[in-house]
Amino acid sequence: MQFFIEVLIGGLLSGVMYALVALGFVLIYKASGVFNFAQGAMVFFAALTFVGFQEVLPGWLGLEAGSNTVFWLAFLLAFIAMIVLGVATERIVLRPLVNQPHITLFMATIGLTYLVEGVAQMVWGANVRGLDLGIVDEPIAWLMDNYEIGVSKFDLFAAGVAASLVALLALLFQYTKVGRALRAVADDHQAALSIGIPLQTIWRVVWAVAGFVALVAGMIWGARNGVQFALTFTALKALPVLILGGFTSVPGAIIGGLIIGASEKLAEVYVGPYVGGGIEGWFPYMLALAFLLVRPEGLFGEKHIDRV
Amino acid sequence: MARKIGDVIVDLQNISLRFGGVKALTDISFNVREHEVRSIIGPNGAGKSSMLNVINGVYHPQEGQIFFKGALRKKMEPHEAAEQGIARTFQNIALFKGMTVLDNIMTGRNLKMKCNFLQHALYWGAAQREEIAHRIKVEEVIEFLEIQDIRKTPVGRLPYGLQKRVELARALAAEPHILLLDEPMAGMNVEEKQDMCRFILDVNDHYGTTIVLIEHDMGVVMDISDRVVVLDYGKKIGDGEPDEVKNNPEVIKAYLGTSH
Amino acid sequence: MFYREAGQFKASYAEDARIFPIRQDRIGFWVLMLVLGVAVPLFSNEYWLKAILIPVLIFSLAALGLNILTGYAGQLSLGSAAFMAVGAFAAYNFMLRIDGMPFLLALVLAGLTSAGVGILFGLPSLRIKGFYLAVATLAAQFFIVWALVKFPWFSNNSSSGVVTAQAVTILGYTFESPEAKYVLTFLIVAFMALLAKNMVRSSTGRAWMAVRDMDVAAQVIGFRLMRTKLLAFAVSSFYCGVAGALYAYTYIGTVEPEGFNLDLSFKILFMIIIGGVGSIMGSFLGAAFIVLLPILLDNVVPALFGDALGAGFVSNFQLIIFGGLIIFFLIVEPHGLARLWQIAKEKLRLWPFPH
Amino acid sequence: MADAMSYLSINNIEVIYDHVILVLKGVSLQVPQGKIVALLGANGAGKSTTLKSISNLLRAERGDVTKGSVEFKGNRIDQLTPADLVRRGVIQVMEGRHCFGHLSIEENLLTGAYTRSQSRAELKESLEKVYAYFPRLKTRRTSQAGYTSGGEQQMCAIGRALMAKPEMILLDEPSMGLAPQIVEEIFEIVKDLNSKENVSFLLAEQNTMVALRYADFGYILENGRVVMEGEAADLRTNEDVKEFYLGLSSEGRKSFREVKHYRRRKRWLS
Amino acid sequence: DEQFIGLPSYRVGPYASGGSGLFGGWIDYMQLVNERDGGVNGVKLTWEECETEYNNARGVECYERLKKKGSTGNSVFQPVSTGITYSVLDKVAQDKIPMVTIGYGRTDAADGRVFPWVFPMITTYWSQASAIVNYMGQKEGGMDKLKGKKIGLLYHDSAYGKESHAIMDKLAAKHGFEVIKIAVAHPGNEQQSQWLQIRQAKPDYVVLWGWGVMNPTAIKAAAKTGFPREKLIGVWWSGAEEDTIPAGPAAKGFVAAGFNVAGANYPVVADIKKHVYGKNKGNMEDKARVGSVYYNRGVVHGIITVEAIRKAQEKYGKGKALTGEQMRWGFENLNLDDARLKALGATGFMPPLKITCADHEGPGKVKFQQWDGSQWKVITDWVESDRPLVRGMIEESAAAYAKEKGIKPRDCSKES
Ligand SMILES: Nc1ncnc2c1ncn2[C@@H]1O[C@H](COP(=O)(O)OP(=O)(O)OP(=O)(O)O)[C@@H](O)[C@H]1O
Ligand SMILES: Nc1ncnc2c1ncn2[C@@H]1O[C@H](COP(=O)(O)OP(=O)(O)OP(=O)(O)O)[C@@H](O)[C@H]1O
Ligand SMILES: [Mg+2]
Ligand SMILES: [Mg+2]
Repeated sequence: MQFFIEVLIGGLLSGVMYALVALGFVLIYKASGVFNFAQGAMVFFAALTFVGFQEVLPGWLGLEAGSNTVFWLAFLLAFIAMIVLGVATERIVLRPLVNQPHITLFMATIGLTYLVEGVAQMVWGANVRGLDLGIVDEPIAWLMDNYEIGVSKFDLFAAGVAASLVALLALLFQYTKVGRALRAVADDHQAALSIGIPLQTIWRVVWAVAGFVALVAGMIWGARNGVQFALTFTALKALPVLILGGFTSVPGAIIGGLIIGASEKLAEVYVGPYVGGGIEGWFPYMLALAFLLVRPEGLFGEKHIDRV
Repeated sequence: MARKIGDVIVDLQNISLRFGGVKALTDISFNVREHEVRSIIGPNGAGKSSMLNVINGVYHPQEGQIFFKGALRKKMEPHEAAEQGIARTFQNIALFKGMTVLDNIMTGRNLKMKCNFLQHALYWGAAQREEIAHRIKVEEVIEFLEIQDIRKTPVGRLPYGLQKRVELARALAAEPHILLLDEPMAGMNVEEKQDMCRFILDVNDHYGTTIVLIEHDMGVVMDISDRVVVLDYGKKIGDGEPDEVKNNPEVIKAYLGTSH
Repeated sequence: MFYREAGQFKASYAEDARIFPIRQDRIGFWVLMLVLGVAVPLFSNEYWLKAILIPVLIFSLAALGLNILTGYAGQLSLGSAAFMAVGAFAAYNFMLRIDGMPFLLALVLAGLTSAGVGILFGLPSLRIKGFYLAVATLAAQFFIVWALVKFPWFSNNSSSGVVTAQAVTILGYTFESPEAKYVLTFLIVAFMALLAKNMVRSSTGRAWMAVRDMDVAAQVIGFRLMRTKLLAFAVSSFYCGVAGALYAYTYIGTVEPEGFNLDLSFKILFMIIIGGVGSIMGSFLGAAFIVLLPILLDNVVPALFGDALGAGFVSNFQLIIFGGLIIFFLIVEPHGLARLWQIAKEKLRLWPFPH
Repeated sequence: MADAMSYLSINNIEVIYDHVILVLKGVSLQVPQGKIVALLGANGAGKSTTLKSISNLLRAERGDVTKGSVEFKGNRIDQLTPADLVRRGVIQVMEGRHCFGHLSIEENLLTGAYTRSQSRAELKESLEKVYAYFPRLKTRRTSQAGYTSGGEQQMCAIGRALMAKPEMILLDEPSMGLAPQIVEEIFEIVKDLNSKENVSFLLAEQNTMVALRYADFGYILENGRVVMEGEAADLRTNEDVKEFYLGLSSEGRKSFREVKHYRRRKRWLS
Repeated sequence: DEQFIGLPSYRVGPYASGGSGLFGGWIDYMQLVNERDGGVNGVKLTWEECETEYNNARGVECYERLKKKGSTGNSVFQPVSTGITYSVLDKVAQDKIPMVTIGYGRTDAADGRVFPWVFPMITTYWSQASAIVNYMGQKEGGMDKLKGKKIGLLYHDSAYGKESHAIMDKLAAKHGFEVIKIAVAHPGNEQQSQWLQIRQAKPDYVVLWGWGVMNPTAIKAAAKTGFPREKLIGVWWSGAEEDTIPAGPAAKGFVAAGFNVAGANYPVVADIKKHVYGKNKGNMEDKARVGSVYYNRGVVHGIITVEAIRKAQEKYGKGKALTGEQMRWGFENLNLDDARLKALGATGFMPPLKITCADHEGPGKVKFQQWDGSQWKVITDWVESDRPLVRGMIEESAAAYAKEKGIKPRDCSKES
């Protein structure tokens, strides 16, 4: 039982990590109807830029490596880089593709993926780097001692960050004028244009926010597994979360994450051994698929409107 | 030109249809006789389109019964309705945007085509003969509706009015028994409406096709319908011959405004 | 000036329904076929045959398969590589386990196996739409590759999971030289492309497109959603399966499940997008583009920069250009190269008048 | 007309879709301040295209204005974004409704006010005003627009544009799919806005009868060219217009049942 | 004359970091030979890179493209990817180009009688597994002490990872320990459940048979579940700086096998710094990585390539460019004994190596290194593998292949 609980908690916490990445997808999808495949690459780009600045700043400015100043300055610069990326994406990719079918935009973001990956590695090199956020990834001693349940401090921290981001973004979408405009844009680009919603500004803002989310996700995942190309794969973990929760729902991302995380771990531990293990690659997708059969728009997604 | 109006072919009894809290149709009874032109009018949101959707199985009403050719019809799917000879056009044009006019109209004949995909793949013998036989039928429809010159145009590029006409062509290509038309003349000018009326009446005359028509142009409705039913907020407030309806005070109040 | 259809009258609907209604196109097409089928194997060198032409043909076939599903039937799929894997491994096992199995029959059986699996994974499409379906097809991608790795039976217990394709023998002739393999691939691909073209220009194709463009209306007209969608999945997977088998037998020679990864699925998707969604010719143009572009960049970029910049820089620069060009093409013509070709022809027809 | 103070003027524009399809072949027209101008013409004449080239929504459909210019209050506006135009007071109500399906009716209306920075109270007031024009919308305010009837969507689209408090509205087929009563109401609203708030209108309309009744001035477009223009009153009495656009022949209105099997209409041009 | 060497490389994609180190070291060594010695007996080395992105199809294209380059064609093909190895396995024999796969590739190709053109040199995966078990035996104070022990095998769930199964099962049977196989799905950036399973099973050692991001993730997760890093033994694709640095402090104590060691203070590396980087001709963008595990592995690739050229020139004429066929002879008669290694400045850097007609593998030895928090420290001498057992498996597998393909194995007593 205690082992079961441990697996469950571990799963829920990894689910939150997935949600963090899924959030970036949701943001952009909700605001423009674009399924942004480049989100994974953006996570990589953001994290790499952050550690890259962390490395070079001390040399440039004569600051002490690893100091708080360097940390925050690097964070700020990485955020600015993400804003630049967002603005450039809007200008170069999205603006000329207004009102195109969703699949075209989707493909464009795959092109963007290559571009971003290339730029990131061209600027910062292909080296694998560590990233230390100063929070140790080890079990909380008290829980371990008394109940023999390992819950990592780091995971709790990540969960806290994800939860606050989700809360913030959910509020933004539901209750502000900009949030409403974003949803309008997702429904119909041309109509949104016609009533004067400045698509371009909106997209820039959204991509910048998604860039910020990517930065946070990148730092947390990077602190966990190192900052390296494989960060782009986090996207693959986020996709089932996304469809299970619903493409358009911010809370859906986190709930989907929890469900996927927990069931994936339970399945790997309790079912995996019977089929030779390694089922985490496809299990979340199958689970999400089974789920969709019951609710084709995901848990909280918007229903597809089909009227004649 | 003696059209013989026949027996009741579609009979809706006490139909109610709800969407969540919205009552689209409340306890409506209504019938259509063979070979007649039956119109449905009413203010926006009255439930006219919903009514058509009930007839051809897109919506399934919560209450009430539907008799088709005298037999009680259980829950029927749209494609089954099509197999029974019900064709329709849509209020918000539902053409297949990626296809040419010709292909769109050809889809109307799909139920009459018998070859399977393997024969199609080889496109030899039967498949080719079938394709050409149906093409001839489709060309008749094209000629009838006078859209020869846009045959090969992708429908997405056509102006609204022509799209409506192509949609009618697609429905006609199925050689339907009953034709449901949802605002076929919206967005047309008088001359085009006249053309459209001519097509509808011709179909009705020559092929005896039963027509159920939703239209907001009272001139058209009153001129070409045999019987008119009036809906308001999902309820039936009038039913009868055009003149009768036109002078029904409740109808005037709810819909017509002034008597025309 | 010479590209005019003036003076060509179509006397029957059969003529009008031809694949190339304009005579110049027809002539051009047959010339192209002759060049590709005869001149190329005669005059091309080994590198071109083995490293470029054969893969272009095979990927064209896979792209064709995906195009049927996505371009014509409107069901976005990210799992085409997995269906190629099914085809490759099915062909291998049919050849291995049934004595005297003729190659062409194995190819068909491989396609059918793949079609069966395709139908299975196509079932959810009856309820799930758009990107939801796209992501769900990833389940097929990951599951199939996992299963092929996990159960050693598929790879005949090879410790490395890699299987080596058996020799290709048809009627006693063994296809060994690159020229022979190329011709075989070419004939199969050309034949299947013809079949595909026939399907999409007849009622089957119209059913797919109708479902793609507006499924409610398609139903109202009398199409059965389930049958139409599943047929699209089956035919599409059949094509991908055959492409996978050819990949193993006439191209790489040895295959492992992991070779059919998500990247490959994306690559195939690229091909149809760049080439033209819903276009048979687009599948070919797209495949050629995607196969040739990196090779071209490989040759051009270092030549531009020499050794001045690090090798890592060059590789990354190629990646950037690749991504950039994809975006560029989408912007210039969202309907792909096939459309660009069409516009060029339309202009040519009007030339020298602008409109 | 040409010498009237040009408020909105379109000078000899040519529009090409998809690089090859030439649709407008040199269209010029003027809308004087505070007037209602009707743009009439058969299907495919290019009315919608004209409106879209003013509001710059054309580019989103891969169309391009290749010649000519569009001026508003003396400034060229062909290079502005649609959002800029809305801020300057020019808004288009697109043909075919285009409501935001997943937003509720009320949210749809609120997005219309995006370009205006208004206080909550002002916003509420504008909203109420729209509801006053279209009571039907009020009863459906919480439904998702995608699930409302065609007419309701049309009202929603017009109401949404009103929320932007424009000074010039490009209305594309406002009457399409509306019940006759509502059509009259909408034109009354147009008249109202025009006279009370001095909003100018350029409206593309098929319902010639009503349009000419309310408009000050009219243009008739055919095959991408203006073939006739004049005071609305004059057009109403023009014999050709009467016959082809109003369905009135010398003997008065003909029943739709009777007009059959004869007569192809003569074209002014082409 | 010039000797052409085609280099299929990967500098983009998920494995780019390892790739840039490996190809950097390799190219630097060849540059060293050109700069310091003026080539091999006056024959300058030339090379061309071809980006494979670690993708089979692109690898095949590279193979075909490089094959005819240079005056004598490509003289050796080293794909640095097992997938590409398999894809060109048949082609190299037809084209008469030797294929060298150092520490990857097709294991049973070590039987040179069946695979004359393929050289899986220094050590194969099977030798490595056996050496790792021997290392554990050493640690425990004798192989007999392994009896009743539990060894976890955390493997990348792919053909590569599963290559460990057969040999581990055999060794387990032989020494009486239990193997607990735990799969990690690609890419392996999440291992919560695996490590919970490990914690529950409480193995004495865990072998990390990983690749890419799976490695740091495993090390981190080990720390998180409190598994001692000293008992976590990585294979040589899990034991580079790229695997430990991202794991941060958690990696301290982690042990990994390697057929080459890390470190910049070997004469050969010092020479590179002097002659290549001194003249600003180095390939590495980040010079700090000179001497890292992957870099040094590249140097080993370079040494083996160059020494084979040297050997072949002895037979076919000094100062002449060699064909692939001649190179094959060079590889097959390669003998890097202690003296030669010393002359090369690579004593202890790689194991002494002798290739024969029948044995295309060579020593099958590895050293173990431990991460001290900032760098790798060698903690053992060359650890032997269980040669008879491994060789037996190789011959069995190769024979089966020969039978399937109808190959008649060479008779090595007749080769010279
Ligand atoms: N996106 C497009 N691509 C290509 N051609 C187009 C496009 N949009 C419109 N057209 C063409 O431009 C011409 C004019 O169309 P437009 O929509 O402006 O006509 P309209 O006068 O508004 O007609 P309606 O009364 O039917 O709305 C038509 O012939 C149409 O085929
Ligand atoms: N699928 C649906 N889901 C929710 N509500 C619906 C649905 N279909 C119709 N309604 C509602 O039912 C009512 C009737 O709609 P319907 O489309 O039948 O009206 P209509 O009479 O055709 O109006 P119009 O003339 O404006 O087209 C409307 O209020 C509409 O919002
Ligand atoms: Mg309706
Ligand atoms: Mg229009």
